[in-house]
Amino acid sequence: MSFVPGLGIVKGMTLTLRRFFQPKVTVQYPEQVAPIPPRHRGRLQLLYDEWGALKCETCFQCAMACPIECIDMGGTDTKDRFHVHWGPPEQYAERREELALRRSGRPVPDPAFASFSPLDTSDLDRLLEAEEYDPARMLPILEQTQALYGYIPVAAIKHIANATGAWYAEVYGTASFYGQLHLEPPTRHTIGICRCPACSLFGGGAIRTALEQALGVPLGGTTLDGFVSLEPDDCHGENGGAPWVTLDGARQPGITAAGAAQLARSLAGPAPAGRA
Amino acid sequence: MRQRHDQTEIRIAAGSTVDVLRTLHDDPAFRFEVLADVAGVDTGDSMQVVYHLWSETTPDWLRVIVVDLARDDPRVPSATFLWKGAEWMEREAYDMFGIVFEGNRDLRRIYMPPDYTSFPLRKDFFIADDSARSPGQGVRHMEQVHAPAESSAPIRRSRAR
Amino acid sequence: MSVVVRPSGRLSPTGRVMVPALGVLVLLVVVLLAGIGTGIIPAIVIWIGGVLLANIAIVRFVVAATAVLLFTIPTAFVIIFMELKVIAFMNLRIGPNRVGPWGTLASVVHGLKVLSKEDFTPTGADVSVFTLAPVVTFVASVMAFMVLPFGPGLFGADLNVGMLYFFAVGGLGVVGLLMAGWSSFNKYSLLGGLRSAAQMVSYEIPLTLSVVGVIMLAGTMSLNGIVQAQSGSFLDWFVVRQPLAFLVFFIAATAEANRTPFDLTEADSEIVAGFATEYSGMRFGFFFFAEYVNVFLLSGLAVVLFFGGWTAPVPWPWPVHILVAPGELGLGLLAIVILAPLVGSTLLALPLWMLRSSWPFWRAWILGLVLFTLLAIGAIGIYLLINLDALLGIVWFFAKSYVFVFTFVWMRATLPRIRIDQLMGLAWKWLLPASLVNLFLTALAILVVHP
Amino acid sequence: MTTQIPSLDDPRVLVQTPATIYDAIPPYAPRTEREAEFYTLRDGEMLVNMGPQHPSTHGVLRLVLKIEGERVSDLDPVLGYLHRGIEKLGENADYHHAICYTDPLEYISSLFNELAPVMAFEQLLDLRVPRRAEYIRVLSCELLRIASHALFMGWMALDLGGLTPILYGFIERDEIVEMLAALTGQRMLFNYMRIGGVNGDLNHEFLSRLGDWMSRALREIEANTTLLNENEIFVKRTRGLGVIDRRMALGLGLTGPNVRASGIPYDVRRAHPYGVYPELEFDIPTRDEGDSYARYMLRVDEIKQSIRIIDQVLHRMPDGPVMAKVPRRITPRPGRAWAAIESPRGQYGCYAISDGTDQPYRFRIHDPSFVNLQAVVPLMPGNLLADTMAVMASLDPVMGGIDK
Repeated sequence: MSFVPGLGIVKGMTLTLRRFFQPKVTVQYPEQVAPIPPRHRGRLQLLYDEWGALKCETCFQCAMACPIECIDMGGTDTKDRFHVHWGPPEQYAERREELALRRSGRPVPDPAFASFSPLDTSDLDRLLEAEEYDPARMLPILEQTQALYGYIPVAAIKHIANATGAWYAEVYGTASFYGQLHLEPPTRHTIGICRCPACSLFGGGAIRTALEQALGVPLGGTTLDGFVSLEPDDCHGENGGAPWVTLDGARQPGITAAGAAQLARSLAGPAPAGRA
Repeated sequence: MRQRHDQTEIRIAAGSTVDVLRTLHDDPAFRFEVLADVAGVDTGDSMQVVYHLWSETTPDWLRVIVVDLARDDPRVPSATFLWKGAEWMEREAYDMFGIVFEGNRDLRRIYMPPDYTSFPLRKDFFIADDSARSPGQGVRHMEQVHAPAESSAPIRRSRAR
Repeated sequence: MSVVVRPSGRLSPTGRVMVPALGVLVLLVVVLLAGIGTGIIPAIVIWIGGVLLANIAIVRFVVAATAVLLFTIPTAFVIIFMELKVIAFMNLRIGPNRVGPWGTLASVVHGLKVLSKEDFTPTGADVSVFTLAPVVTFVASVMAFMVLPFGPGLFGADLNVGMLYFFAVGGLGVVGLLMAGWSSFNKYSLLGGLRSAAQMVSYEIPLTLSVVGVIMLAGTMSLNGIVQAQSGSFLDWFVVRQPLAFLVFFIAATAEANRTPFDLTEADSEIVAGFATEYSGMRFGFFFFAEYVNVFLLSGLAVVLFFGGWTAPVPWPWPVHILVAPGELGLGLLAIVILAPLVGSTLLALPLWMLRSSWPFWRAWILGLVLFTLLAIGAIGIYLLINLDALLGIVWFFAKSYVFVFTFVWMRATLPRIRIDQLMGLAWKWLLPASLVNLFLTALAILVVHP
Repeated sequence: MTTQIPSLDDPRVLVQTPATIYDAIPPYAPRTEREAEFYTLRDGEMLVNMGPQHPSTHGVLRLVLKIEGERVSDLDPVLGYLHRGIEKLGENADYHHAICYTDPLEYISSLFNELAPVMAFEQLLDLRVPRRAEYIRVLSCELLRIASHALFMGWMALDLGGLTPILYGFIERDEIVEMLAALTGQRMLFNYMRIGGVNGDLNHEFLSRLGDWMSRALREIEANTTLLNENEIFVKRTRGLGVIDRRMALGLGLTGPNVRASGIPYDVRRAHPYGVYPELEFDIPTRDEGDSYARYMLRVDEIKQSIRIIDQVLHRMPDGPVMAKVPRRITPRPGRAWAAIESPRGQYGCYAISDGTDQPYRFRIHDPSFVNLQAVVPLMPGNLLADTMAVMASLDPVMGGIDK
């Protein structure tokens, strides 16, 4: 407080009077839109391509990256078979319930497992240990899991996710990306064919056409009776100068287009009426 | 007493709390005059009360843990005789864990409404959400399409819908 | 297929209004002509005129009261707008700028909003008192307006106890606030009402005492008389002779008008809105009208008492009087009115037409007419200002008053609020002694100078 | 706890017992000694509910004031209107996610809310943070401290009835917030601190805005303070009001500017240095009066010190990465960690216990406002109703932090 009474008030009044004539700082919102900083993490929105189709492929990458897990998404997988879902209730609420129960010393019910027949995971554990629980080796793990059970059960995916620390959706994404991995019990016979350029060069294309004609289904499909499915396979670059064709996982070396068609017809069940 | 990181930790029983805190506060060798925090902890089978203290004599934090309080009836002497400011923190611990601080004049709920009956930060208190209320149903997984569950509980839809 | 013809259906929307209106007009003209022809209407007019002339004092009072009552509304709107805009500018904001040019209609829209709101009475309130309170407050401030001289000869009533009347009626406002505080059934309202009672009753005393010096100097209590006593240059204003009284008066007036830093009765950060907490709709509007009218009232009073009212600060240094009296010209005036625009416009248009050869003459002439009109309005305005003292007086009075209103708003933008005990301490420990000292000094000076 | 007592929020209670309308006395038996004492009214006393909806309670604080005319004879703060259970949420989220929840705690200075848990988790992980990240943390936090104090000065004036300083405070805050938005992407809930560093490196826009602002910051803020610092009304209203002496400050556990205004130089940046504060030169301003005016002026002094720190940080900013290598899923070894920082309101602490899983076992937030607000209870009795606001404002509580 100054010695002159009232001087402080006068100083303040002078300041406000000076401000009265200064330029104003208000941003007139609807006319003047404040710039959005480039690092802004704002509203989420789905993108559409130029034909109006949704560009989202339900890859869950965004949901996995979201730190507060506010992204909740669902959809069908790429083969239009499974309803998949990712969001707080699935990957996070169930885990926190589990942990809370474990801490309070109660048995842990897992509602997600309840609708499944229990899976004997001892072999799977051994397998995972051999792979050192390394999420980077997900593909070998999954291929071996499929070899173990014939397909990749959901319970196994969950188990792998828990053991390796990978997100459930990551494991699921890997499993659903590769054509040779199955999420449902296998059909009776599977003919696999590799589509890589090397195999195609060695005559894979002709074999594929012959197989498709013989079975009447495109690649990736199953015949109507469900006996044979034609699946893409992966030769891992080991085709050794010949097209890579497998029957139920066993390689068929030296097969030709005609031989493949013959094989397919022999595997197929009795032909329905009206189909040659 | 054991050292981890840069914090010294003392574990004491509830009975010796008053003596220990008074010595730490008054003894000229210690002079822990700043009470940084009072926290309750539920370890699952017992309760703990954790004090963090600071003194001019040492740059370290001192952590005093009152251990092994019965989960059914946790009781600790209040620290308000030394630090009046501990009152609300103790009220908070009482509100959240049900730890009774004997000697606190005003030990009532601080955050929750007066008619609230449980203690939210205990480990047997679950956050109510979809999957907790209807096991197997709130979780809309791929397996539901694949193998529908038998339970007849009504499906609670996720809050996001 | 038969078509139903509806005559009005073929008319344009304007036509639908105009056709009946024309009918009514024709009827009116017929009635008027008949009335004038038979001598009935002139008789009525003469009779009414006679009655009015016979009671000229009453007529003058009614007209003045109506004018004052109507005058409060735009005053309040202007001050509300000033408050919004000035405080915004001092806060480095823009303030209202959406309704009307530069947001000038914002306060009007505020008024409409207040009108359209629900009129709410809380449960447990004393309904009759609750309803009357805003009316009492409003009426008190409007009544005080009656004695305020706006210009030479322009006032509601020139009471010889004008000053006493002003303070007596102005003090009634506190009754309304107290009523509001008591009847609202709300603790904040009660606190606000009690604060306002304490504050206003305390500040009435220094306010009145500070003015006594002025009354002694002027020798009259009539506000008109006080203004006339100050005529001359600004050196004759009482603020020069009574600076201490002015300071006391200004502080007390701020408190009396419930303005920051003395707005304890509606201190929003302490007691929500004080006496007005439970009020909504037009009742709230009345309170706020009253507040802003009070602001103008006290500014006007300050101007009247200390700043020479409607007198100019510097007298016109040389006596310019336009000696042309329009009334003496007779028919010549008519000729001038008809011919001047034609001649003037043409004269103004000629240089334009010459400069802009591409223009047709009529365009230049229309521009000339516009210019002439502007010039004529300016000339008539200057003529009126010089010849009619009342107009000049009004301009000066409002200019000075609004400087004070601005100061009130400026203080509101700057100062924090004072506390209730400091408020009372200021009134009783400082302002009251100061006004007494001023009174003593004035009396002494008068004794010494004019024994 | 077994008997059901009617809730205060139950509308039936309010309708059925008019006594609650008149007296604001709770409809249940007093639970503690203190409550019984508080709700026993002597002659001439009445209870006034100030809040939770009141123009100047800094959020949704409810103060039950026992007044005798204008004089406050006792008061009882009622909290919990903004309680969100952040601690419980944090205990059910993994380490990265728990940090996000702390952001809206004390929404005026969000970066500090993030920093304390991040530091506690880093202790649990024994993680080393790159030096550049440490410097950026100090830089952004000190900026936000200035913003918070600038806003405090406005709030203090607003609670005392001054309209303008709050807007000047907001202008300064807006400059800083825009700057931080350029740095972090958001204006209010920055979510910038990460376990092992910060979310992004300094960018050009931030630095140019910062330089622009630094060149006139001190001048602007000092100009704005002339509005209040010497204002007779302001000084009269705050000087000698709510005096906290040394002993009382320590007993109440006050921290931050409130304790420093009582003459105790307790500042976590010096008392238990964290980050790169040991390398920086700055003073801990203290005042001896301990009244509201001292608390106000102390914050003005702190702004100057913060500007000094920012200046040094900008000159010493090292090169290097801004994030340590941290796995996406963190599972620290079981252990306990306590980290405290100096937030604008005092010592902001986080106590985290890990049980080896990817979620903190205990996630305790110690908020300075929570402790500081307690001081109103002993300070207020005997003062006037209007002083409640002055004292409250000078303690600078933020309800978001108090109610967690």
